[in-house]
Amino acid sequence: MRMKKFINDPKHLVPELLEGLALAFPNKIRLLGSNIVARAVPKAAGKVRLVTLGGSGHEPGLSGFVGEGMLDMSVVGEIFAAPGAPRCMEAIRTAAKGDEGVLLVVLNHSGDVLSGNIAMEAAKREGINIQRVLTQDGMSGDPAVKDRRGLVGFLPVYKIAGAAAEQGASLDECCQIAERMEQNTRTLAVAVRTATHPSTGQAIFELGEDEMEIGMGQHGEAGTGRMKLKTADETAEIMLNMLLADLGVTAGEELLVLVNGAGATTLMELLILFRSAARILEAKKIKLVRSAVGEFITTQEQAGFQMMIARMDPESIRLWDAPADSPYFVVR
Amino acid sequence: MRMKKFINDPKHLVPELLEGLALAFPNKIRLLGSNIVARAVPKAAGKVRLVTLGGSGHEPGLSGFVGEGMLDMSVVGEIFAAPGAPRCMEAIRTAAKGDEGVLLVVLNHSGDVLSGNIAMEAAKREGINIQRVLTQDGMSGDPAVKDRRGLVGFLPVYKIAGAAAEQGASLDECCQIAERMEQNTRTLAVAVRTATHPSTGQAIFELGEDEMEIGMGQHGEAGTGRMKLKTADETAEIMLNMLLADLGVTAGEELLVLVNGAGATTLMELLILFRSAARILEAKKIKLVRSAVGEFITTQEQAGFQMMIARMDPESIRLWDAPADSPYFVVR
Amino acid sequence: MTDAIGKIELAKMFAHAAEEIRREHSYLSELDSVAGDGDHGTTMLRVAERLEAAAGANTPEDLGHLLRDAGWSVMGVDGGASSALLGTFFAGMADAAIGDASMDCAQVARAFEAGLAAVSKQTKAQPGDKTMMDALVPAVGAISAAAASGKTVAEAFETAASAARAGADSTKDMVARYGRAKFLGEKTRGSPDAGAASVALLFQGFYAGLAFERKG
Amino acid sequence: MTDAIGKIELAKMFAHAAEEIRREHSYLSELDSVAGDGDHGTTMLRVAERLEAAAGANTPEDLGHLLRDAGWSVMGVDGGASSALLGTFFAGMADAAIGDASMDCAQVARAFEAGLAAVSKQTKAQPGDKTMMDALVPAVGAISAAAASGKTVAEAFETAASAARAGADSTKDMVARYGRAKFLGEKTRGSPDAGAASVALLFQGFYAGLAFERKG
Ligand SMILES: Nc1ncnc2c1ncn2[C@@H]1O[C@H](COP(=O)(O)OP(=O)(O)O)[C@@H](O)[C@H]1O
Ligand SMILES: Nc1ncnc2c1ncn2[C@@H]1O[C@H](COP(=O)(O)OP(=O)(O)O)[C@@H](O)[C@H]1O
Ligand SMILES: [Mg+2]
Ligand SMILES: [Mg+2]
Ligand SMILES: [Mg+2]
Ligand SMILES: [Mg+2]
Repeated sequence: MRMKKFINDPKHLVPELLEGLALAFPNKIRLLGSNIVARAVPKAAGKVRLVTLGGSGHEPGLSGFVGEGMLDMSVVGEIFAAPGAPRCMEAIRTAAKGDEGVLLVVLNHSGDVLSGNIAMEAAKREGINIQRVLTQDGMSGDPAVKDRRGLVGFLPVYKIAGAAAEQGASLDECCQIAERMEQNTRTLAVAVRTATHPSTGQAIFELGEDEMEIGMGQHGEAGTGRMKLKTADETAEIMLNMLLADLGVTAGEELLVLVNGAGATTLMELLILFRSAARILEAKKIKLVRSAVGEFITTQEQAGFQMMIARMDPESIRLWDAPADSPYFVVR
Repeated sequence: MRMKKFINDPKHLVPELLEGLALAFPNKIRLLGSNIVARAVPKAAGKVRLVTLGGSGHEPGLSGFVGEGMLDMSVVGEIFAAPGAPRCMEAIRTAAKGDEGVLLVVLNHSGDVLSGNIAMEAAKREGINIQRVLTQDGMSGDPAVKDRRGLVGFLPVYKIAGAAAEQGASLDECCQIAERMEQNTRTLAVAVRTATHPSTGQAIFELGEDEMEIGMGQHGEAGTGRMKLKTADETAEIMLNMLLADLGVTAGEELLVLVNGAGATTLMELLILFRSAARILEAKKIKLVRSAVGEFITTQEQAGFQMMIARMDPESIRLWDAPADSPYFVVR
Repeated sequence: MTDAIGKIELAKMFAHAAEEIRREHSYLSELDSVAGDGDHGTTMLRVAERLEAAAGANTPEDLGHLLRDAGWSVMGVDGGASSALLGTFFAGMADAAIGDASMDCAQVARAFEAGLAAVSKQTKAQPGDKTMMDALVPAVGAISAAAASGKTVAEAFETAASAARAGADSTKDMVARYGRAKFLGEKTRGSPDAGAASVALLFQGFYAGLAFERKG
Repeated sequence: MTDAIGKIELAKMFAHAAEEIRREHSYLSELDSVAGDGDHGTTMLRVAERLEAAAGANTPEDLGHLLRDAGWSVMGVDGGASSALLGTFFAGMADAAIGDASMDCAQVARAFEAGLAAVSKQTKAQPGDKTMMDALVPAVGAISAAAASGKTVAEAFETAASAARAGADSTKDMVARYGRAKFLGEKTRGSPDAGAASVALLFQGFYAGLAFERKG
């Protein structure tokens, strides 16, 4: 499979895509030097700042969620590579200018965690009031693995902590809200076809023509559930049952369900999958209270999707419904 | 290339995806019998209704844009097939219940036009106050062809006429605003890789491994510009120059630029292409006043994109910026 | 025996027409994939099904109502151009037959002319543009001519069937100017138009339905 | 001649280490693609470049400052786990060398121990977990042992280089528990860890830089 991508010099992918983002959404975001995306109009003084960091090639994640009611800043790494600690430090310093507290949201991938921790320690040494929440919603499918990956579960954390910060919650409160959301979120990823790495032109992983794999990571890291292709209903059932069991959801509880497209899987399919999930929940008498279906974090043109569930309560529902105005997540 | 899609029985694609849409956005839309998508909460009495129609397989187009400030109803056809006139008639009758005028927005494809016209004539015989706007923004690349296809240019028409209707404009006014927008819009589509038809599992068209084709239709209908793959900058320049020439745009004029992904082309690429377009406009001293980058109408997992330009004025900018709350287009 | 068709004859005509379509549907899709989107056979299968059902049990005895229902039912197929136009054709015949339980050859001619007029209101395509009009216009013309010269209904449909076939065949060397194919220009030369081929099959079925009836 | 290293020696050590990485970068990426994401060679090329630049012209004469800048510069590579940890390693050495224009063997040992301690604060990985720690821990241990028994700096790096190499080789039969590879479990057995291989190359370069210096 030859790479058929509309790009220029692969070395300039990240600055070019960020420049495109800033030109397309001038009233929502702006670029700081060195690939940091910030809100066009900073939040009012005294409110907690949300900062995140992560590699590129997953658009609209993560920088597409910088904006009112969500993130204040996103530190952007190279394609599939964590940004280094010095730039994370720079973003934290800028975000913390007015002495507001900073909540650093880090997706659980080694590189991101290391850069985030190093930057956070340096920030603390400079007297910056900072706390961190690590999102680790991603089940690999292997119950023996305790350390989970950060998949699309960052989205409810950004949204809910972002809304709380916008409404004036303290750093401790924002951190608790984010932690609580994180602990109540589970995601499973499935892939059916690989993508090409836009820098190298190489396939990211291999998968047989009649196979799919459940439990993959955001970059095609292997899962444990390689199996023959299944229908939408069958796939949704397998995945939802694993998610519900792992989170320990019982009848009567309230859930947010999110279906995230990996890149090439169509919205038609995502909607059909979401329908399967909603019907299974109905049969189990679990309440579907909120939902989201679309592409929030992709892996180039990989085919597959992530199914995410999150246990909700009146507070998190209220924050989920609060207004937001980022490039790729708007709530009216 | 084997079909790797998460579907169930291909015969039930449309009702299942619509059920998914309705379950995912219960406070925005609801389903009427026979695959008609309507606003969850109908518009206030006395305001003009916007109705559209078209085939499926292009999600989020067209039904993803039913909602406050945009469409009132969408009549949904089979995969890539226009809905029949009787269902269009049913939607028009329902939309026109309270004697409000109906603006029918039809994309220029033979089947859609025929169903729309037949339904409109029948509606008029029943005394319904109805007008039609035909969107035909799509250049095929061949200047000899005068009859253009309806591509993503429906979006500004929905948005701007929808906002006008919401603000209480009369049917004549809505129709004029829509017509004016339509006449000032041009789109070119380019494809680099085909998709599989979800009902048949067959490739929709063929294209060489190092080729791309400019001027294609929404379903892979051939264009006239088959050429070797180019970089993002080169592709954007060729397409933008054709669009500007055809619309007769001169320095100092104000444009909306929209880049629409066909399905598998990544948002990373769309943003890089948008950047190229923005820079070319800057060099030509044409003002980029509004923009949109994302997937608005797809053709399954086809790789490629549509570039759209629209000449704007203060009135159309104001209406473009007005609030909207459809499943896949929200303006705060 | 008066030379006229009633509901029973119409049912046989529709049934035979449906049979022709079912036999040739893959070929019709193949023709459509040369320049169109390859779905014409599938659409025509649905059209055939609805046409057959429209003259079945529990449908109006009044041929005008029957044809109007048949037309709207065919229009109700989510199929694009062909089902919309063919539905319009049958619905357009209705007014000429309202109140009648049977039609003689002159009435049949009037009805088919009205159907063609309704179609012509929906499309600017003319014979020569490589569409179904290349088969439909000569077929209806043949019925009118037959009625004017006192031929029987069966004879009228015999000439109509061969006129439709000749018209469909003639599209092979034409360049498309309407429908999806219009954007392809010269590339469309060399194979007949899918919609015209369908119309030829329909008229062949109409004739077969009557011929079978007369002989049977 | 005192047995110590100054900026000139450090520059040679870094240059030779960079050379080793440049020679083996495709192999490093290959190792990373077995269980990781295949980018380790590319990341290490950038790390090498920055390491080399950190001891070049217009960099601090004070080894502490030089090492701190080197570490933060390496951390600035958008490379994920390895650049963050190796940057931490060099930055961690800094405090032990602040104010010094040269370091004797004991000081070198203290600096490398401090570097390792800084790394250990960032990762829970231990020797045996199939990570760069399998090379780094024995290498630093070898330097400490050499310093304690009064060896020269060059001798210390000679033993460190072979300890790192042995450690890296030993990862071949281990199962990964950290980094991207951790989700693969048993599948990771059979090929050495990429980060450990890099550390072995770095120490081999450090030694080569000193050996060349002494002989030259
Ligand atoms: N504007 C038109 N006027 C007359 N016939 C048309 C027109 N557009 C399409 N057709 C006919 O319809 C046929 C295609 O039918 P079909 O494939 O079922 O619909 P679609 O093109 O919408 O997929 C063409 O071969 C042509 O005969
Ligand atoms: N948590 C960790 N502790 C120690 N070493 C690690 C850890 N995570 C990864 N590594 C090392 O980093 C190497 C991979 O580096 P690299 O490919 O550059 O980064 P990434 O895995 O982020 O793509 C692994 O081979 C391993 O030696
Ligand atoms: Mg990496
Ligand atoms: Mg069609
Ligand atoms: Mg067709
Ligand atoms: Mg790696």
